[in-house]
Amino acid sequence: MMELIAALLLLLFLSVGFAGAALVDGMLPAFLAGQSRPSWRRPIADAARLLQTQRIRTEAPDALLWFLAPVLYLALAIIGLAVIPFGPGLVTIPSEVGIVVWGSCEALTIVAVFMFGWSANAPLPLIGAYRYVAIALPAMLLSMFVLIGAALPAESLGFTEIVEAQRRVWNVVRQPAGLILFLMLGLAISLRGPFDYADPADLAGGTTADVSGPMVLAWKIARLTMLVSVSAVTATAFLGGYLGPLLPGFVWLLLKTALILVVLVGAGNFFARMPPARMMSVIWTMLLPLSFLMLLAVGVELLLWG
Amino acid sequence: MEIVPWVFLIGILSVLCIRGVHGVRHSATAPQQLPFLGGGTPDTHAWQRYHIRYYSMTLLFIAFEMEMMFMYPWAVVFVEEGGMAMMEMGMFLAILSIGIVYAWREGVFRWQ
Amino acid sequence: MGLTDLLFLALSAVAILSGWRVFATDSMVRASFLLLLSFVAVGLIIVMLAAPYIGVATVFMMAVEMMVMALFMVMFMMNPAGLNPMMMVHQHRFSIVAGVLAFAGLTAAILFTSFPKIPVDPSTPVVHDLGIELLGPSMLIFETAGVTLLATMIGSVILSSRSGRFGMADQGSRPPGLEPDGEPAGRQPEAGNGHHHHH
Amino acid sequence: MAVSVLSNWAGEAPVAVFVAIGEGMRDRLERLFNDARFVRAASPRHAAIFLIAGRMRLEDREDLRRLHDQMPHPRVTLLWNAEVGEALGDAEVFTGSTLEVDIEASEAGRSDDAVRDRLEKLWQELASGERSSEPDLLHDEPPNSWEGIGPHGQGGQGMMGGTPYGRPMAMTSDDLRDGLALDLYTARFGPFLPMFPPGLLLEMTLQGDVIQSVKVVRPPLSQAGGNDVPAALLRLARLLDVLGLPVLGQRARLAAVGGATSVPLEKLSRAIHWAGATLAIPRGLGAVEGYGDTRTRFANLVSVANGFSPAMWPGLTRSAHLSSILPGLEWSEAMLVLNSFDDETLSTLAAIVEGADEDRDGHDHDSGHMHHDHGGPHDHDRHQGHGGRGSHLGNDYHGRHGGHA
Repeated sequence: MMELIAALLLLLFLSVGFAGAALVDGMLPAFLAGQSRPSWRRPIADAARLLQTQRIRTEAPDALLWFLAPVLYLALAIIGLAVIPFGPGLVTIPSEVGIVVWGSCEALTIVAVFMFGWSANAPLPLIGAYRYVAIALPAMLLSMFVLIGAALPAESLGFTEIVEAQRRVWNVVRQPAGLILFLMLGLAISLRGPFDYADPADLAGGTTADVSGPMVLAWKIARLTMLVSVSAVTATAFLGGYLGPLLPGFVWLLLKTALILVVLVGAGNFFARMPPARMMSVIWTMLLPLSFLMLLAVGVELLLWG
Repeated sequence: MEIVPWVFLIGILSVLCIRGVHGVRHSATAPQQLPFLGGGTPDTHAWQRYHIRYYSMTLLFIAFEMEMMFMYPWAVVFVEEGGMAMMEMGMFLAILSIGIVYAWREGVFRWQ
Repeated sequence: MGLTDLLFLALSAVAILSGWRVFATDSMVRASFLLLLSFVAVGLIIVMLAAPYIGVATVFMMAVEMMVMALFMVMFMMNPAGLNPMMMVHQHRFSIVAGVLAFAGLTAAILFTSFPKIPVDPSTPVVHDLGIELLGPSMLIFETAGVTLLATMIGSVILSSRSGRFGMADQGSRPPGLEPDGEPAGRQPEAGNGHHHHH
Repeated sequence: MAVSVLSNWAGEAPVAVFVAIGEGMRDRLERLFNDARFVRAASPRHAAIFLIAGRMRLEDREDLRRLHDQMPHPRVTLLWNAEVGEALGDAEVFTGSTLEVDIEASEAGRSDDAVRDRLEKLWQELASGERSSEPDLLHDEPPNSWEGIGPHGQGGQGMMGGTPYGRPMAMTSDDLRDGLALDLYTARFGPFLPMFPPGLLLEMTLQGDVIQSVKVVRPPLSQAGGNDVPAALLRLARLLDVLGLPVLGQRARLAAVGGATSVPLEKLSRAIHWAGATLAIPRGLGAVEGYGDTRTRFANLVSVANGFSPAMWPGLTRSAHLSSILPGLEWSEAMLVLNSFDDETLSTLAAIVEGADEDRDGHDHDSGHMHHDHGGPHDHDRHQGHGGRGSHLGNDYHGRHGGHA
């Protein structure tokens, strides 16, 4: 019964979150750029335009994988969200290994993005796909360390226990740098800003350069849904998830997710993208050791005062 | 479980709707299928023995990842085991750090 | 037949069918991802066997490993996308014999192993027990695995990267011939590497 | 019913325009897109309107036709002061003032507004179905016929031979950096790639994303951009776009116009500093003697945008050329380098080199491409690689060679 309620809440969370993400993504960058304020109808109108546009194929593409890539991406975003609790015991897929499930979603996201770029049989998407893998693989290691750091005080890999362990103090206090590292991962798997190595401007849209119409729309929807998912996971692992006074847990989670989402969309616009080789080197030699230190710090803190 | 046929029905209907909207569209012609190069043309198919410049990084990554899989169960019993687990973690992170330092010295994190 | 049985059968079918398609497709990328699909199905079966950590970890590991495998397959195989159809299977007679033997061996292993008859209590803290095991009785194995993986890292770096601290790995080397003491085959590393780009 | 509701909504969508920029029109076009009603599409696949602005060379016409056909339906073309003859069929034409310098600024503004109105009207008509989508300009034929050819009917032979699905497969050569013998990808990039200077057509050979060789086929079209603050801001904006900072790029564009909404320049350069833009440009990248590297050129651009007088560069050395600067760079680095030069310098760097054109005669781009002699410094390497190969790879290679002769 609880699972059924949770499934309904998941649908609600997805629709509210997605609508919010579409609005924020459509309006915040334009606002930051100082353009005249666009209307809220724009994303819908754009979707209607894309739906009515012809779907183009390239010479000898891998049509099956091309079609499956956005579907897989979207499915992973939803599965990732389904292991998040909306309240005590309110979780669609109760899993005692929630952070490992989320980790698999991250790993399969890399596969989905690669599939999307590969299938076009065109140079710009291909380059985008390959360089994305180079960055997303080590970025995923960061998130594994950070989430393990969040699992230490909870003595469990499940998200519900991780939230409950934050009743005394939120994980963002325990590992502030961990939150920043996880936000970087969030940018990487929702293909944004400084970590958008798949669809960047220097490749004329990268993996999307040779897709049109409904395929572009599907890819945008999947990206935005993943943005919602990764924001919700961040809010759960670092900001105490559904915990909060007065309001119901679901609303608290939604509010915290919205906060993270705005931070992610904003941050995606204010940091320059390094060449992939340099970014790969930075992740391995600077950010990964930082995540080691973070984990050690959490461990020491738990041993001394835990 | 009666939900399943309904889900199928809705799925088929929505697919038909989308197809209906696109019924008027023609499939891509040969000039439409040319990959986008800004107007230019390619000599060959883009699918090729693609030179990934980070291939040695991926090998390091696989070993790294396997090592990390031990850390999940370890995280669960960390508080319970205390100092013992701490030493364990120290050894683990030391091994991983040696791996990173070595690979960095050998230039694995550059584009080959 | 309950839902669990149906799910098990469906997942097994996916695992076997996609495993077979790996050898019947022309594209290296498709082959890798079909193998991934097969592993995902196996991982989910393991989850159904009340080993959630091992099952999900299988999916996790295989996702990145098959991704890397796809990269290498495309990098080193001729005709990686299968634009021209090809036979993915070689040495037919040998493979058939090997396949039959492996099947017989594994079937025998299944039939002659005594599996536990009591179903695992769903509330057993399996991940916790696994952690205790790793820090207790299996400590030595665990530590050895750690060092072995370090050796793997170093070995893979040595074998794969050409440029290192001490210059080119193949500097002054001579490729082997096709027959003993024959002419060197393949690419000749030229002396000096005139215009190598350092980056 | 559902379709008409969709059409109504689609009419409200921002107008997605793919532009081909001709002579002297670049800065003006970039200003056109300051308006939020328009989106400059990165690829024709995302656009509904093809805007061809300014004079084009005779040779560019074929590329324009190809770009036109790459757009999905529904699509429409607008020629703005473009002279392309009958190349684009009976496309819509808009004639306004040709060069901004000729006329008063206010008049240019009015003309821009007229273009915007025209674009919007075209999109309304297209979305509502009043205007029918333009048909293809090129023949519906694959580059090589393939259907029913070969043992599998896909046009290919053996492992690598033939033209499967109309195009040959890439062939092997040694890599510039680590010498691995993997496949080469040769294509003509440009002349209207959004991150390239307009008109620049490069024949590049890639291995992975590293450029192996570059030949300038057509130089960039000359632009009116001077060395004043607005021009520097627009150049800065293009570089910021490539760096993944479109928001800051947009701010720079607004500042170039100097409207009421533009931010103070100090604020902009502070944002650029905090974005780590300098860190994202590797030191020594694209260094040209006397012109510094990309990072110093970027820093100089930021200071010019702030009102400092531009640094005086000494004349270019004769040897400096894109065909020697770009090889060995990764794609993203090469894009930074290309966008870091001012128009005058770039056209010198991208001059057509005499004598490099020999091999173009009799070279059929649509059939097999194998030994493409680029006259670059790396040919020696490559041929040695071929000569030494005696394995099955080599056999296959020759087999395919034969199939084409």
